[in-house]
Amino acid sequence: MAAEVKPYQRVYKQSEAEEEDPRQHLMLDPRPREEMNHMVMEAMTTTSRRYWIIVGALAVAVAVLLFGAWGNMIFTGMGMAGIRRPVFWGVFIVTFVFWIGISHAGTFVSAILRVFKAEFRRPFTRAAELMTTFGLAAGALYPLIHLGRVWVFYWMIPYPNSRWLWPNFRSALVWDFLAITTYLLSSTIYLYLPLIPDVAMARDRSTGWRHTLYKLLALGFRGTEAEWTRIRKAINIFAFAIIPVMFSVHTIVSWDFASTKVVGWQSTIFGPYFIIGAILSGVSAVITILFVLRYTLKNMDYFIREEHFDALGLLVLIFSMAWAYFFYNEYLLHWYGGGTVLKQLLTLHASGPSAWVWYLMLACNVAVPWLTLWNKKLRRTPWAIFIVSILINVGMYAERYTIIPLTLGHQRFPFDWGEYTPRLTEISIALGTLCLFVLLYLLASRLIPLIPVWEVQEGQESHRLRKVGKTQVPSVSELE
Amino acid sequence: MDKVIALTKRPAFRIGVGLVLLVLLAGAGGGLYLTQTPPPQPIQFPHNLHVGIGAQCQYCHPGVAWGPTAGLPSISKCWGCHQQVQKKSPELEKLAAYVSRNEAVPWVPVAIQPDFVHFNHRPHVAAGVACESCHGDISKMTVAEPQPRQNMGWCLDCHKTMAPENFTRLSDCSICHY
Amino acid sequence: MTQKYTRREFIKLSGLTAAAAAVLTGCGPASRYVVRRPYTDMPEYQQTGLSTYFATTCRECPAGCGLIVRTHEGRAIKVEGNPAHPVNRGKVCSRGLTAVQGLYNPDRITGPLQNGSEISWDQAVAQVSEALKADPQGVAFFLGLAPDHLFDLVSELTAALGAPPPVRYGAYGMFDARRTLTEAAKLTFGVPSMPFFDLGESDFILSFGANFLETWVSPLAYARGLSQMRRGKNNARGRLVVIEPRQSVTSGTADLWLAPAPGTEALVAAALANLVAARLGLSLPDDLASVDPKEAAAAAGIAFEKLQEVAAGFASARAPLALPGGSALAHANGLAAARAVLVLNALVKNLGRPGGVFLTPADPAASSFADVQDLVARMNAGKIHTLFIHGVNPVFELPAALGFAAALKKVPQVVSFASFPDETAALSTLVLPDHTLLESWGYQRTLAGADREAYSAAQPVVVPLHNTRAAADVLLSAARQLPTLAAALPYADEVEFLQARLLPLLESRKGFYDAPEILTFWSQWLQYGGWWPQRAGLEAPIVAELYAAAAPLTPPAPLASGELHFYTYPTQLGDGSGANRPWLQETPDPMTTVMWNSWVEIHPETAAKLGIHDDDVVKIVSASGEIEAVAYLYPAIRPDTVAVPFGQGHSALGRYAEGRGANPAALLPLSVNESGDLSFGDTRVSVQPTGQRRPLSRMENRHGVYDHAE
Amino acid sequence: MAEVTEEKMKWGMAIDLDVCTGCNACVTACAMENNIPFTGEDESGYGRGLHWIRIQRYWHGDYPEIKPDYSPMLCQQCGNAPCEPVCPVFAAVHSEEEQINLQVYNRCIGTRYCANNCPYLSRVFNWFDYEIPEPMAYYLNPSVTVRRRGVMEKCTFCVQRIHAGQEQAKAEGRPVQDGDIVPACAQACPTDAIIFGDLSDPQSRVSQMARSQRSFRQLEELGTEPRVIYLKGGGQYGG
Repeated sequence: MAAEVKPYQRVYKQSEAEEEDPRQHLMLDPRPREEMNHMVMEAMTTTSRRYWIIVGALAVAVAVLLFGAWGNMIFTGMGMAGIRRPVFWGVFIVTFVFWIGISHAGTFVSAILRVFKAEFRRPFTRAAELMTTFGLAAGALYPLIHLGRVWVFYWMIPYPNSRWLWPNFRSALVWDFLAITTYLLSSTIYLYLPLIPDVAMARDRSTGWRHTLYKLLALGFRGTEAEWTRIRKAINIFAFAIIPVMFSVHTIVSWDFASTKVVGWQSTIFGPYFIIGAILSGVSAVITILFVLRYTLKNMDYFIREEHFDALGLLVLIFSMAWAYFFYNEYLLHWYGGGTVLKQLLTLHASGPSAWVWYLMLACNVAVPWLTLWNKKLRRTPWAIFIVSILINVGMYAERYTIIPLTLGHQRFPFDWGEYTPRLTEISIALGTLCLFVLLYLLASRLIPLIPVWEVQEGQESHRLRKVGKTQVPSVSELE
Repeated sequence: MDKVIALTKRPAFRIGVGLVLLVLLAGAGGGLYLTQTPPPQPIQFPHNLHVGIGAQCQYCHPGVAWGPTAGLPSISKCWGCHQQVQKKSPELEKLAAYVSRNEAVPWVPVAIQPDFVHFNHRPHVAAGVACESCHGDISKMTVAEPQPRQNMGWCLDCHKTMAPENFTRLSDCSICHY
Repeated sequence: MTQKYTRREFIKLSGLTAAAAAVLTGCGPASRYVVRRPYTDMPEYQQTGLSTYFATTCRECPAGCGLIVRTHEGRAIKVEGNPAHPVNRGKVCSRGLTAVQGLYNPDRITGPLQNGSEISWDQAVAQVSEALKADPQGVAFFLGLAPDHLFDLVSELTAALGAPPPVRYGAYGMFDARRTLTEAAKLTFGVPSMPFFDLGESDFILSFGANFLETWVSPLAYARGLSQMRRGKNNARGRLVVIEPRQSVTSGTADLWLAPAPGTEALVAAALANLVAARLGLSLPDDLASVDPKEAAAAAGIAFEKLQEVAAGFASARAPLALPGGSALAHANGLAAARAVLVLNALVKNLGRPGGVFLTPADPAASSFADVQDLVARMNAGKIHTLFIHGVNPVFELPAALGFAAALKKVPQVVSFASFPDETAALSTLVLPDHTLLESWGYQRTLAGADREAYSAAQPVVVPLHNTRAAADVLLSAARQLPTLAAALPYADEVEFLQARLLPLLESRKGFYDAPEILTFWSQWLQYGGWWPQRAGLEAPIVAELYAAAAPLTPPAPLASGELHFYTYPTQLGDGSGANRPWLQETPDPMTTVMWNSWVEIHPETAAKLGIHDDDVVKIVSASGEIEAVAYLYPAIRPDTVAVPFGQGHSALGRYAEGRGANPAALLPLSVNESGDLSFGDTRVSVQPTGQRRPLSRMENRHGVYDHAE
Repeated sequence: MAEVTEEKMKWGMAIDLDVCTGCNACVTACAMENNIPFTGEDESGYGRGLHWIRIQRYWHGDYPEIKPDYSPMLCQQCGNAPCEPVCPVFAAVHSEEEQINLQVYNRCIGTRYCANNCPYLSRVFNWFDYEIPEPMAYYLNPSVTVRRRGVMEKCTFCVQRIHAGQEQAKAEGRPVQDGDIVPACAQACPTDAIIFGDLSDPQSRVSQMARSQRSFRQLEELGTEPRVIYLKGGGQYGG
């Protein structure tokens, strides 16, 4: 078992070794500016045959699994999915919530850690922000996919029309629609602002179409002091502004459920519970992505180091505990205060035909991180923490699955209880959006600098090793 | 990628794209125009002439007084007058042919609502709405012509201006949609 | 001359029309032929966009309920009940409602067929006329159960021809054991009549297996009676006690359900008669008095205290009433059971009183199963050269052991008048499709569902959809080609025959409307949907031979090991002819909520013993045959009994019926009781799991429905 | 012609469970009146039948004292309906005039949110375009829109009949009387267990039944203000 406590000495030795070599910290391992620029440019421009095969395969997968299945469903009917009375929402909404959850990664890692000046964030803010945007892009498809008549989706948009009709602003779905579009817009801007200096760097080091593209994106950024001041200010404003948007988005997603009359959904704790769950899954997904980047992209082992996995692993552990707290809170109060139907429902979650989903959720979200992530060595073992991060996202998917179809299936009239089985179409569409996400990420990895070079350099410049007595102590100077 | 960019700069490409857009636009415009033109009728019935000599709408379309549909006149109703009237025009000969074959005239309905709109003539006629308010100035048409922009806002607008005191009822969705 | 009777042709101008609630629109000038007329040339009673309503008679079962059919632009839209009709008073059941799905069924036979290939009606009529010319003893008619105009016409025809009278039988008669009931009425009251039971005025109903809410005799009339009884006078709610081995809709609605072992209903009735007689201080005939109530209760597996409770309630009620139903009568001792039940009524002196038993007007008696056996014997002996079949699907409805399909092969000319390609039509040499009920003329005597003598009128509400022709017209045209018959049947067509038959009604002057001559009478007859007297009134029975010797009251033999009682009952699919109505299939069965299939009801304890789980496919084997069907663990059936609904298991009848479920007729024996009715209640079966599983399509959740906390 | 001014109606239904036999005639009647498509064995078994009214049957007790308990379940036409606020496009909307819940098929975009939020589970969804082979489509009721795939539908209290009844009364210059308007289920119900009428008229049959001591409403504790009133069965008559 991973929980087995290793001899204390070894741990001690390791921390000793860490002290011995401060250069294992990225911030204390500076390289010349030009070399770093070159490393990032190289990572961006190097493509292998394998890369194009994967991109091609993913493109086909997106076309077939996502758009093919979706198109077929549009022309045939929603019945292609396994949803039924009383489970009117199934895998589509589960996956929707999942992607919206994933999209919390970027904002959390980038904005909150930026605001709190957590230095370890520097090399992977961009990777996380990209996850936000692409996760949202994948997730935002679902409100369309799950519509029975997607061809009239624009009726949800407020615009003056000949019918004298507006959307119903009392509906949580309209809030959702507005919140997601706001978040998509603001997270894209937030991705773009810190990108400008890097794009400018790339512009100066590329030719051909890349040069044209980067010239366009860099908006004429030359790196003058005035430009730096303004971009820093803009990033700062956005970092603060996007945090409430992020909280509101997942709160509103939770209100889709919490504001209804569905037994098991009516819960005042759903807002924070969903946010914690989203951050848990988002941060785990960042670990997953960083692992993949480190081993597939050139020069990444310099930027993404064990210390980053270590720090993110700690975050995951903390959020897993917070999630457990919310889960316990919600469960306990439902158990004590809930009526007959709610008790029946909780019993069925834990012992019904789909109880394995419930146990999978608890195992992946609580047992796995608690048993592994306290261990620093494990946290610093990339493949191990990669597996844990995947398991947590499986657990979070199971959580949403429990909350949506398994709860809808057992409502107030036992006569009408119904078991839901996902069908090929919805599984295919769910996988299709995963492929879409990966495809977008793969393409983006060759189009924009995945490492915010200026941020890393800024960090390295502000870090110094100072000798205090016998030991060397890293010190950070404030730049702003 | 560079090749693609170069391709987009060639005039032939740009003209081609322009042509495709033009065709699409023309198609859309033509489709819209077609929905607004009267459909071909078996007989070029001159409404203007009949209204001109003082025939009342309800003489041939009596259904408005008691039900949802106005109805179309039977050949016996047409013939009731026209066997007395000279029949020199080719259109009247067509009518005579239908009568001699004892066949109904396959009129094509013009003023139709979609399936999910339940319109009833009777209350409108009872409330004193003139036929021209919806069907246009029939005295200037030969065959009936579709009226443009008869959409939901148009219905609601009239309901609101004509009977503001009854607007709660007249704007109830179920008045038309069920 | 002949005025034309018109219907507007259907055109696609839907969507902008709303219905008007004009009930009982007159039906235009009295006439007989329906013709298509163009949309713009409408009859004066029809307005564009407004619906027209026509009164007619339901023929989905033999009860003869009155219908009002809404038609719109020449299409039949919706079946509604005729509020004036004495049988159903504006109500209508699932079967009647789906009549339009019969009319517009995509699998109808569209024209006359000979051995599967199309022929003209002239050829068809010539063939029929040819058949009527041959030896009259070799001509046989097999008609459905409804006492309608066609039966009268055929009776006239066979009498004129010198052929044997028509056999009139069907699954309903089999399941209700109607002959046993009329025989018992003859035994007790001296009149072989189908009694009418006045449920509405009663306050204590004791039903022995009469599933009068679903299929028994006249379900709508009796359901209305139950409603009146329950709502009671001055809030005095009446009570319903049902005694039958398997819980049906009727016993589910009952205040008390007692489940006797199948075959012991006669004993229970006799025991109750003893207890009631003791309470009222009356004496009983010897054969009934010899039954010991305690022993009878033990034999039936019912607590004696329960019987005492029922007897006390029955004896002390203001207007008690006992009903003899099919599942009690379809046993070897069925006649004794029926008599015991009628004696129960006689004991409490409810004969001819409100809330009691009445005699219905003399009704041509339906045939018994023994008569059908006789017909089959003649077919097998090669004595029949032409068999006409109308309104019944014997290959499907009769027990497979009877061998009707095999016997059909021995008949050179089998003429089927079926509207749908059913199992019998598939084996017929000549198929001459009749109109469906919404396209045809006719009348029907209403069967024991009305508190007065009533004739129900049928008229076409739409133009015949296909190249079909009324069976009566076919027979009349054929008869006209034979000089002997032409004189005996001097009717030009079906309508003339109907009018001739209605003349006595007009002359009796008993109806609620009067007319100087037949055409005026005819138009009112069509407008009101029939003829009946203004006031209720039926003959009161007189106990002629209460103490006469009766049928023996032998209890059934005990079950052998591994044996179970077998029970079958008609559902909303009726005699099976409803199986091609998709909405009848999709309407859940009231008790099991199963749709689109048949099932085997097994008590959960029995199933556990046999190793059978819910939705397992099981094999049921009787002495006569075997079927496979899906198990439904049914908590409201005796543990020693299994039940299979009747109506599914078609091998023909179109896309909605074919290859669905199982036909329990394969299991039924050929034994008959004293009155000649099939004693299918005595069937014994064994049940084995097959190891397969096939979830039934049901509306209920399999786990949620048992004693949930409210 | 003077139009009769109408009072605000509150359509309501009373279902007397004491005389309801669970026969399902209402289910068929509703389907035939409202153009409800049939879905076939597999689909209906998978909870995709489009029954606007269904009869819930629970079992009470154990053999031999077992008894089914029927409860016809249909849209309760809530005064405070959970389905209405959640619809993003006002397809599920309250009729101020008739005081019923409307489902506007041509506005519905098929989010199915209303169906999740209906505590009575009385909404059904058109999972497909259901094929009705020729000529069976001839019996379709022209007064009721035929729904296409992807829209929600539910019991309308036969609003087409309500409008027809009002229209008829108006044309005849008289107020609507109790019993003029009958939905298909109540019309068919063999035991008259279903009574329909105006709850705002204290003299109407439905109002009288609603005042019965046996009356209760389904899931009343949710505050949905159902307009369908149930009368307890099993002989539990109040004093």
